[in-house]
Amino acid sequence: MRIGVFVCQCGENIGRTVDCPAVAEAAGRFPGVAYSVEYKYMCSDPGQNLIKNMIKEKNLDAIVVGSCSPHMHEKTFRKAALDAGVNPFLCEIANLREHCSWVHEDIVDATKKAIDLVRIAVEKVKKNTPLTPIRVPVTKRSLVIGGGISGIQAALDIANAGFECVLVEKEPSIGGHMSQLSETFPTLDCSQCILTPRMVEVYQHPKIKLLTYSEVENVEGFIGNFKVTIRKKARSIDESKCTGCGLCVQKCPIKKKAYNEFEENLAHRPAVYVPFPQAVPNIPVIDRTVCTYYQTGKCQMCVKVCGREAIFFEQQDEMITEEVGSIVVATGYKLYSIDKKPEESEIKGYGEYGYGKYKDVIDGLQFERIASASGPTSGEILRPSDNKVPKKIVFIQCVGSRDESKGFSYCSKICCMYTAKHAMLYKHKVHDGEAYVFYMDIRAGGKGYDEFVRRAIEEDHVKYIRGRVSRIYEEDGKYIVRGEDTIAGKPITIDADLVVLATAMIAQPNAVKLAQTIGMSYDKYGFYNEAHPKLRPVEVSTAGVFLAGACQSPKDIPESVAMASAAASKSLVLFGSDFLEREPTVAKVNESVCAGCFYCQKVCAYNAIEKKEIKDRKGNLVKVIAYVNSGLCQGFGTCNAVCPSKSVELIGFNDEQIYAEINAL
Amino acid sequence: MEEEKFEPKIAAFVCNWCTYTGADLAGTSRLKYPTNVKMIRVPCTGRIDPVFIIKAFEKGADGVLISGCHPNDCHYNTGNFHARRRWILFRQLLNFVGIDSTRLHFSWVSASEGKKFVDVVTEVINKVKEQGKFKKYEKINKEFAIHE
Amino acid sequence: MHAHNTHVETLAGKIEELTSQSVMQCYQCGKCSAGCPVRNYMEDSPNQVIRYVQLGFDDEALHSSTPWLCASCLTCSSRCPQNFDIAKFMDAVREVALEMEIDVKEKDVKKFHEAFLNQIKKNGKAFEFGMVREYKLKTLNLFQDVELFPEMLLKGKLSLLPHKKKDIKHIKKVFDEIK
Amino acid sequence: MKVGYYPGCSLSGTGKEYDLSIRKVLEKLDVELAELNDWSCCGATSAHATNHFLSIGLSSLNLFQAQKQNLEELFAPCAACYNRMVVAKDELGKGTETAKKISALNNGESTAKVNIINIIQLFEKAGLENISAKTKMNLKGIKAACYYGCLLVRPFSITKFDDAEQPVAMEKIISAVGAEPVDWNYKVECCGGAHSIAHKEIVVDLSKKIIDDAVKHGANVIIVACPMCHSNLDMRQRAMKDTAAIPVLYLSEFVGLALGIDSKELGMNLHFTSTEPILEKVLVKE
Ligand SMILES: Cc1cc2nc3c(=O)[nH]c(=O)nc-3n(C[C@H](O)[C@H](O)[C@H](O)COP(=O)(O)OP(=O)(O)OC[C@H]3O[C@@H](n4cnc5c(N)ncnc54)[C@H](O)[C@@H]3O)c2cc1C
Ligand SMILES: Cc1cc2nc3c(=O)[nH]c(=O)nc-3n(C[C@H](O)[C@H](O)[C@H](O)COP(=O)(O)OP(=O)(O)OC[C@H]3O[C@@H](n4cnc5c(N)ncnc54)[C@H](O)[C@@H]3O)c2cc1C
Ligand code: SF4
Ligand code: SF4
Ligand code: SF4
Ligand code: SF4
Ligand code: SF4
Ligand code: SF4
Ligand code: SF4
Ligand code: SF4
Repeated sequence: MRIGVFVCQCGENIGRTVDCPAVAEAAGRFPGVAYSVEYKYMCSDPGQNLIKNMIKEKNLDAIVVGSCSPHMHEKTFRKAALDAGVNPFLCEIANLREHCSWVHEDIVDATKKAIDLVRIAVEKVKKNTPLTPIRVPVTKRSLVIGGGISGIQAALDIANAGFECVLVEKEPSIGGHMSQLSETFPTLDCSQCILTPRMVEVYQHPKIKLLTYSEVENVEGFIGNFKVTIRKKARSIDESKCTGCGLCVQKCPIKKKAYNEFEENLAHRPAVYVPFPQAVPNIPVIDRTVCTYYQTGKCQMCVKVCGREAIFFEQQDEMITEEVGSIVVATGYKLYSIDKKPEESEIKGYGEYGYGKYKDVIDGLQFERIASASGPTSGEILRPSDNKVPKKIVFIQCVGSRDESKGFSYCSKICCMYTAKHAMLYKHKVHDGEAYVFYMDIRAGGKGYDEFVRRAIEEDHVKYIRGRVSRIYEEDGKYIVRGEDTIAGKPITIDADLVVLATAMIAQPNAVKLAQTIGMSYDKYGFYNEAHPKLRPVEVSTAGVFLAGACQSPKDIPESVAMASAAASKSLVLFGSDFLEREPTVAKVNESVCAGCFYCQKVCAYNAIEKKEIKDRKGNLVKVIAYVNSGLCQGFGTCNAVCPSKSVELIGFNDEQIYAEINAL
Repeated sequence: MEEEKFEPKIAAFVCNWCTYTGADLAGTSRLKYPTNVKMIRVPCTGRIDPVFIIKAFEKGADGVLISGCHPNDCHYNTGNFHARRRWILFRQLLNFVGIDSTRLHFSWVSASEGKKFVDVVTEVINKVKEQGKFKKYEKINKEFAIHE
Repeated sequence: MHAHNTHVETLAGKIEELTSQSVMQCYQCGKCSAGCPVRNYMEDSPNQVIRYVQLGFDDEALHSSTPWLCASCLTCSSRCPQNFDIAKFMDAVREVALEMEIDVKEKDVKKFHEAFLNQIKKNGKAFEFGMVREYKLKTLNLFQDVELFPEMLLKGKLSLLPHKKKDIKHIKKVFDEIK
Repeated sequence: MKVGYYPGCSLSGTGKEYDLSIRKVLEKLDVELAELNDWSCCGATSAHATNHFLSIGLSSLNLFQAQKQNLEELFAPCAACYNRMVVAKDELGKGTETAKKISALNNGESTAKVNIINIIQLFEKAGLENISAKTKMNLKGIKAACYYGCLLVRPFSITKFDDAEQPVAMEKIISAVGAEPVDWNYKVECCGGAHSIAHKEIVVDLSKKIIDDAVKHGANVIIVACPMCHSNLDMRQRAMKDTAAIPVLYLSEFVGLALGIDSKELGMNLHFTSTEPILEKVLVKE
């Protein structure tokens, strides 16, 4: 074999701590290496041309590139090899940047290690064999999980491009948090007014299959070929008969037993309910935990009034399977709230603010409902305890976020903006009122955002005080807010009528479970991880799965929508071809030695190992051996590790190849 | 003194999706750790055959680190479960062939845990430094280990 | 204020040594000051004292009355979002100030602590009467609280002789260590 | 039940009645106290305020003494002592430089195993049901403001006791004996603590706010669990202008009253602010 070694300096990135000429020189002396060279930027066009030219000129049949992580440029260099006529799988990468120059400081040691890394790669490539990528067909349908603005946008983009889409929403209606908002920054347009038409469009779109009150239970398969099981929870209403007349809702005698989740518990709802008037679909559900019929067997008032005989008490959850080629995850966020604190969470709460104790210490979404024209106060700013107009209102930012001790250390990104919006909405409605905002920094980095905050300060005279509040307590119907103005260096006490805490956006409580179902990674807070923070922000490391919206990190609506469209277009890229090429790193059974013990079958998580009957020429069964369905095999190689007779090998990572690496250590 | 100069050789078998990427992140974040460790990338910890480890010791490693995704986060759903189940048995095997099983380290490092990767690697290196050079590999029953 | 302190031996460094926490942890949110019960008696707020140390204005921190007015109530430490133990920080500032023999503003507080500790050193237990007597002599605050004494004596709350620890050598050892 | 007892310096002086009432009440509740032999001062505020080593060192002496006596549990009635000892134990456990130095002074003794408890935890151990069952008096008309002060609940990361901001453990005891705890705002505000002598004006000011808030919320008694809080709230009432007099009782005195112990035996005649108004409200159970 004639191997070429190409050592990249990455400008200064590798060159600063690794003596690249020395590495190239040492590599040139490895057995089997016919040529070695170093260059400033291997991934640049001249760099790639260097590789291609040398392959031809020096008659190379395998190459090793010492550069950045294979996760970065393996594809680039495999392509260069292919262009020059070398099988792309005869190209190996030695990670000299992420695993060497960037993590070490001593030039001598780092250079020594770099030489070792190149040697390991050279030994590996010697054992590589030419491979051809596997072609699999693509199912040109998509699954979108979560029906907030992100999911809605992604579904519409995919459907409008002409592909089918299944939209799964766990609540009875789509709309997500945006449907709860009053007006939206930075333009102050009405949230419902811009959202409702989109929700209706989803409902009516011939290419969108909408499954509300449903959850994804299981995901099998892989990019281009996912098989998804969805649980459609029983609404206790026959969707095909219900006309959404709302009579059942009006007549249900249970009025006060359940809090209205949509109104953030500021109001009650009946046992049979539609989450909000503009809900899509406009079909009620029965909350079995409070309905008299389910509790005692009596009532049935709804049955009596429903002219369509749509009430269906015996309805059961239904399992639906869908085959799709891509998945867009758009499950959004939850607001940090002490009442709904996620189980086993580390959150310690804000006892010093009386959060959870005082009715008039509320969170951001509760304020949205109070400010909303369709909310419990019809848009009048009234405080929950006594329905009076608050004359002094205090907003506190960074509650639950940027707080190592009681919450989460990240910045929740949008609360500076929504607080400015809240203060502004308040001032617009209560002209003689006073609004104070306690903040640590104002983070308003978006188009028109800082101008928006300045408007709140300059035009609406909202008083911004830089400092965190330490304590709130009630005294004679007022809330005594004790803070410190760290700019003036003076303590400050405000007797407020209403306090709004700008609590953090946090991950959905079931986020981790869904991640595990799909096979996505997530950060320590439960937000989903993108494949690359800069270059692949809407993909996850599992191919064919894309992210949109606040499930990835706190986001506002414009960002969520942009990300949704990006995720949709990534799906569409996939649907652009009928077949998909996959890495040929799959398992293969050596039929002549396989003993048919099927240990391998037990450990294969993808059901890729099947039984194959070997018959002699007369048709008599000789033996039953293992066979790998390469369409299903994902190539993680446990079969290889457990096979007692080493009859199954993982191509690209077989024993021989790994031993070669170990030997070179 | 000889002890002080001893620079151990650590072989790390890491899965492509979590720990290898976590190590990438350590690099991208410019965190620092000693050069003693060299990584062999496998698709999943489930791919790791116990024999690899014996081989590594035989080839002069003073310590071995195995690191993959956290339980439940395996890129391949259950690969790392199989791996873990087998390790329990494997430790006994190691002792049997005369390798001090405390030289074998396991950890979970996810793609987002660059800092943890550095901590783990540094800790393993320090531990092995304390233990000193691994000298027993001559004793290993070669027949058992060879699979070439 | 003075220019940046360029000594290697900065106050920040000493405090980190004494408390195992870096003053850089503090992000100056002011929550500590906002909840401090004695904030209104302080010239510098607690977070300002931390700020002085962060920036190397060591003299300002060492001469500030704030650490001496701090009542060690731990309100700040228990609420700091950055898990910075401010009370411990204040302890350390005082400790360094004493060590450097800074002429502290709050002399009475300093004298009170000295008087208190002297009693422990002598008796192994706090002896209120002895302590108050010493404190009064030190501060010449002879008449403060005299109205309370007769009643205290009557109620048996002020004993004129100290309760003594029998075996006092361990106490001595601890005190010897800090000389 | 047997528990180690570290009275601390104040309990033989200003906090005399705390000691008296504790001993009486625990006798009734069948809790035996084993006083720590030849204990010494924990160093209080003055030690940690001026020298970290001194404060940990002084407190540790008592922890090691407890170890010598094989005590599993050490009860420290004074909130400040409790706090200092819990903190010292934590530091020893962490094996810091200070801890190492202290260990060297104490024959290599390095960690303290003894569990340090405050008076609320002691009553919890004795059993609220037990206390309830033994209650002889009717305390129905009594509205109690439970004052925790600073040091009982903080720092939460070390004390791990109740909620640092909205504690309720003391209220549960008050309810168990049939009195009514009031909801008020100054439960965990500081009274000025050790500044009583050097800065009397601060202490009077802060304590006045506490008392005013308790009165405002309808309390007719304040319950404390610390001799320093007691002397600041009880003794300093005379120096406060425009403040209604309100009795300040130790938790042990209050429970003692409920169990039917004579107020004099509990030392309630030793207070500076008269306890008569509260005694009038204590009725025999029918
Ligand atoms: C108080 C407040 C005020 C705000 N004001 C503004 C503003 O003025 N302007 C602005 O731009 N942004 C504002 N925002 C931000 C805005 O709410 C978000 O940017 C936006 O809602 C994110 O949309 P999303 O679709 O990603 O998530 P979500 O709106 O949270 O939608 C996620 C959907 O997925 C569903 N779901 C979750 N898990 C599952 C599952 N496992 N299976 C199926 N379905 C699931 C949920 O039920 C929900 O319907 C505000 C936020 C808050 C808290
Ligand atoms: C000092 C500095 C540091 C930064 N550091 C970071 C960082 O650490 N991390 C990070 O994420 N971001 C960083 N950024 C931001 C980053 O540079 C931008 O986000 C990114 O470059 C934007 O890419 P773009 O393609 O939109 O625009 P550009 O990079 O500006 O590319 C626009 C291209 O369009 C060409 N063009 C312009 N007009 C025409 C025309 N009429 N016809 C044809 N071609 C045209 C231009 O020549 C140019 O090549 C930094 C920016 C600055 C200024
Ligand atoms: S190939 Fe990788 S290491 Fe080389 S210049 Fe490009 S990015 Fe840098
Ligand atoms: S279930 Fe019947 S009554 Fe209720 S909304 Fe539907 S059609 Fe109307
Ligand atoms: S049966 Fe249930 S849902 Fe129907 S009206 Fe009665 S309580 Fe309401
Ligand atoms: S966005 Fe503003 S309010 Fe929200 S966490 Fe960040 S800085 Fe605090
Ligand atoms: S484990 Fe090996 S021998 Fe057994 S069936 Fe699978 S491939 Fe054949
Ligand atoms: S590599 Fe083996 S175990 Fe893994 S998916 Fe393929 S056949 Fe199954
Ligand atoms: S509360 Fe903590 S972070 Fe905030 S200013 Fe005080 S010490 Fe600094
Ligand atoms: S410990 Fe000191 S600085 Fe902190 S709140 Fe109490 S008195 Fe103020």
